[in-house]
Amino acid sequence: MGTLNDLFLTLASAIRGLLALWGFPPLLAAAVVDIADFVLVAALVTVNIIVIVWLDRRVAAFFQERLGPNRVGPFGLLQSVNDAVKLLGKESIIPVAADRKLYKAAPLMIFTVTVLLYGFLPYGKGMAPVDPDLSLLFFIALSSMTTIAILMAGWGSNSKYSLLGGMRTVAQVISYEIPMAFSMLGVVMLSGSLNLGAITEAQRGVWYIFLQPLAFVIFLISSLAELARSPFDMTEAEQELVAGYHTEYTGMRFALFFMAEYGNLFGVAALGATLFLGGWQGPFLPGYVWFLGKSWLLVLVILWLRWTFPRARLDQMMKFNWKFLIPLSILNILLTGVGIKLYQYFTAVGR
Amino acid sequence: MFGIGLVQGLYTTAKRFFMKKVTQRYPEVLPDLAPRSKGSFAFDADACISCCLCSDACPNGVIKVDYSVGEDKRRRLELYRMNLGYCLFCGLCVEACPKSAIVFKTDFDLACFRKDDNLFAWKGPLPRPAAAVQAPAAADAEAVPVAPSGGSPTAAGGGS
Amino acid sequence: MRDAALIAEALGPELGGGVGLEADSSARELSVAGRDLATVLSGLKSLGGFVLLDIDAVDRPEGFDLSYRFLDRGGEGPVAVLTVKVRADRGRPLLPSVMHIWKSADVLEREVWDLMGVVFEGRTGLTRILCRDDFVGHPLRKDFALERPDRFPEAAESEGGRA
Amino acid sequence: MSDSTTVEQEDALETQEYTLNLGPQHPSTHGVYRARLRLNGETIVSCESIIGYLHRGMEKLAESRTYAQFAPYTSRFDYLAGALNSWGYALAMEKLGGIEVPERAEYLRVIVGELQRIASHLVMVSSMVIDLNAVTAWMYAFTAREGILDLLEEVTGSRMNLNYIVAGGVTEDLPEGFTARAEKTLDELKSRLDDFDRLVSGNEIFLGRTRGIGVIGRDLALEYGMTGPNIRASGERLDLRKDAPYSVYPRFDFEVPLLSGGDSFDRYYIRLLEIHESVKLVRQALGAAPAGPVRAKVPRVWKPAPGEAYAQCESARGIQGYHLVSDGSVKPYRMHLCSPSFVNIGVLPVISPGLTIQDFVSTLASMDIVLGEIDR
Repeated sequence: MGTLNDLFLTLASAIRGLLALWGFPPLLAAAVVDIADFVLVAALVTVNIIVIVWLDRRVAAFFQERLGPNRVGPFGLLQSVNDAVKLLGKESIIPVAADRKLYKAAPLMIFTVTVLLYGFLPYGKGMAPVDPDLSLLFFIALSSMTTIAILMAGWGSNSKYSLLGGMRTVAQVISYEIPMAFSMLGVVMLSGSLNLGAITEAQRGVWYIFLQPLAFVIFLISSLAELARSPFDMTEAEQELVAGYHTEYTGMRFALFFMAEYGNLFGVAALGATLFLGGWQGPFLPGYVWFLGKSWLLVLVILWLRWTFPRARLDQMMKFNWKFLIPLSILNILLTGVGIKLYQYFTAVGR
Repeated sequence: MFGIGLVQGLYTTAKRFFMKKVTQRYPEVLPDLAPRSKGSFAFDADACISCCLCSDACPNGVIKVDYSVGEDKRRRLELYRMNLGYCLFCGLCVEACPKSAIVFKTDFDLACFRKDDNLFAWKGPLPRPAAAVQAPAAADAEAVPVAPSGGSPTAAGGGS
Repeated sequence: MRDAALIAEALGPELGGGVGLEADSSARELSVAGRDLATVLSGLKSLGGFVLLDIDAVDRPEGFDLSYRFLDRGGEGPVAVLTVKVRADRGRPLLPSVMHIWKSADVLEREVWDLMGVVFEGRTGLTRILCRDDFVGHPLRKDFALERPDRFPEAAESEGGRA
Repeated sequence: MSDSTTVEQEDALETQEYTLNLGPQHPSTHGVYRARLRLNGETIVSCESIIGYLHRGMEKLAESRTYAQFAPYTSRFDYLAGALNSWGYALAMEKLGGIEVPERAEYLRVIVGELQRIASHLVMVSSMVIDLNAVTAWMYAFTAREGILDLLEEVTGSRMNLNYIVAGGVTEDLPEGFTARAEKTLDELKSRLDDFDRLVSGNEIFLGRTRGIGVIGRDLALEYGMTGPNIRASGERLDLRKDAPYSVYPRFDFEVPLLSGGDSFDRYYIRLLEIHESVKLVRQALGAAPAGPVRAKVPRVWKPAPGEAYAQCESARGIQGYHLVSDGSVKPYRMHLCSPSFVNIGVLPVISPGLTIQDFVSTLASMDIVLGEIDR
């Protein structure tokens, strides 16, 4: 098990050793390993999106007493590949009145952000491709970049529906970032670190979902809003805004938005698994398997919520955020602080 | 209130998740249609007396009946054509037919690639042989889809 | 359901003299002259218990027969329709609008104007409602030419494919 | 900073109204309805409803068809409740020609008509929830409707445009063993509807989207001539099946549900209640239908005496009236349909100012319009 667990780390060090043997300078060797990391991450992103899109459709179908895609490939697994190829072949239309630069840049930007997010995740012990001390902060900062991309798309399309979708996104995502960050603060206070790997390490004994159930619920709700997933998918609200910010997009540009949406879904689920479900910690199986499994479990929960609830109303959702969720998340921080102090006091007394 | 409805909803969807699915795997499993289903038409050329009641009854002018009158003053069917693209499947022609020469059948796969393929036609023996010689085609009671010039052989008339 | 004759009687004093109002109890119809239409309909409104459901027009050689269909919910017994009939002149079909009395008359009058060409006076927004804005003519009139090649040139072309 | 300055600043915030064309191609306008909205942000300032995109000239078409030939077209008016439309037309024809309908046919009409009403209401509730993006609930209702359509197909051969109820009765008798299958389907319908109800009706998000939204008061509804479930949700008990009984409805024991909120939720919920009443009606009619012929003899070339007839019936969307004018020939001189959706939609521009786009969508969905019937 040990070898399997450290498979990727062993590989990386093997590459480094091999390059050193061939006389590469260490900096260059590190660059080669980084590139290999990037390729792996990009592959993971793509595969993941394909799997999650399939999972979404399949799970949705099962909730709705249907079978879902089951024709292309085993269990319909290749359906998403099929769709991606189809979208590649579609005509790419740019509206005449669109702001061409913004219009073209937006899908690239949103997808880049998604790929970057994956770079900070700790897939196993010491397996975060990019591992700054403040990786959690980086993650949050990056994920809010999607707002800008969506606003770019909404504005650049020069369509009223797109613009409304973009504006809704800004209002929604910026508001919900606050409870999301606050809910993470509880975890950070417990673990004493902003590094995702260290936070996972700190959950060796007990997962934070048991210490921070309130924070987990807040995190789940606000991450739905952050991802613009139902019941908070006002940004693309098909029944109101046709397709929201990507109304005017076709072909591969649309596919990039679509893939970014599902990529972010996994990204946030993986963050949740890291923060609350102990990340790669788990017996018997290699760490990355645990990590992926827990993330997909959270993805499933998000899908379950999505396929059960209707869409909320924008103002009610804002009200819910500002008047309920944010106070609750602050309360959670307070409780966590008090809890930590009490714990410290009692352990001190016990000693 | 207070999220009870939300939890109930989650319970409901979770319950249905594990229940039997209603999807029919169509091409492998054909639907079990009621015998009365108005899928398409079956035409019995032998029974047809070319009375044109069906084409008169049709609200949309779908049916075209061509006949010739023989020496014995009897009508002989030459061509029976339905343009199913305009058909309402209302059943007025079936109702009007005194000989039950045109009836519904449950074959429903009428989809076709070209508008012209939407014809359902029976053509009499052409060119007309001598009265003594009965052309074998006339014995073919089941209406065969006759593709117009260059039409695909899988035209939509029957369940071919 | 109230008797049509009784309704006409009840309307009488409110309307004052000079109103041409005939009642047919068996058909539950009131016939009025065009100039008195608004008076009668506002009388019905003040009687209460009526709902204006429909206005339909029939193009007859002697003029356009308009029927205002009211649901009569007053009185004893089942709900029934009360029809107020009025005739508009064939050459110059002009009737007073009742939109200010019965709100539902808005769309109904527009429909009658659009399809039958009866003009309702004293209201705004009498525009086409079912036909497109640049449509010429009033299709439900009997003299409306169905076969006009210039109306749907594209349809005439594809006619060849039709059986 | 005092309060007054804040207010002044808000006033100074310059916003620009803009026009948004919601439709005719839009996911939630239920066909080709178009609303031209003047918006301030997401709030509607004024609304103009534009219809006619599905105008097929049916009333003109009727003048070039015989009476019987036009019957199949009637189910294309309100294509979700085709049988009920044909029923109204058949009533008008029977009134015009004085045709007696056999008793069994009346029962069969009630069975098929109420099944059709169930199917139509199921479409309404499901399209309402899918406009609010509750996709799974939509599927449950549509799956339930599938069973009803199968029953209809078994009786009539068609699923939507039935042409079953014709002047003088119905086209065919019930098939063998229909009662048992219908009971089974109705049981399944109940289990699905219960799940649907549990999934949607108590959902806080759904309630937030529909409660108190698009309120149509009783007086407003009457003034605009609204009928059907829409007005019954506004607190006015108006149902021709009770108030002006036709066919054999007086013989059955059923309620007319009544809600008084007049908001989107009540307009949605009353349909669910009515489905249960219709199920009761179908069960009773199945049990009580006497034996006998199902169709009176109507001559093939039917020439009614000159005159006119106006017949009304309670469709799934309200009171619909057919006006038939005969000049003694085989073709109607004039055919007019008073369609409930056409009248109901008239109130929408009045209630929409002040709603947001999201509210507008849920309100429009709760009005349950069918464009085939509005545009004719």
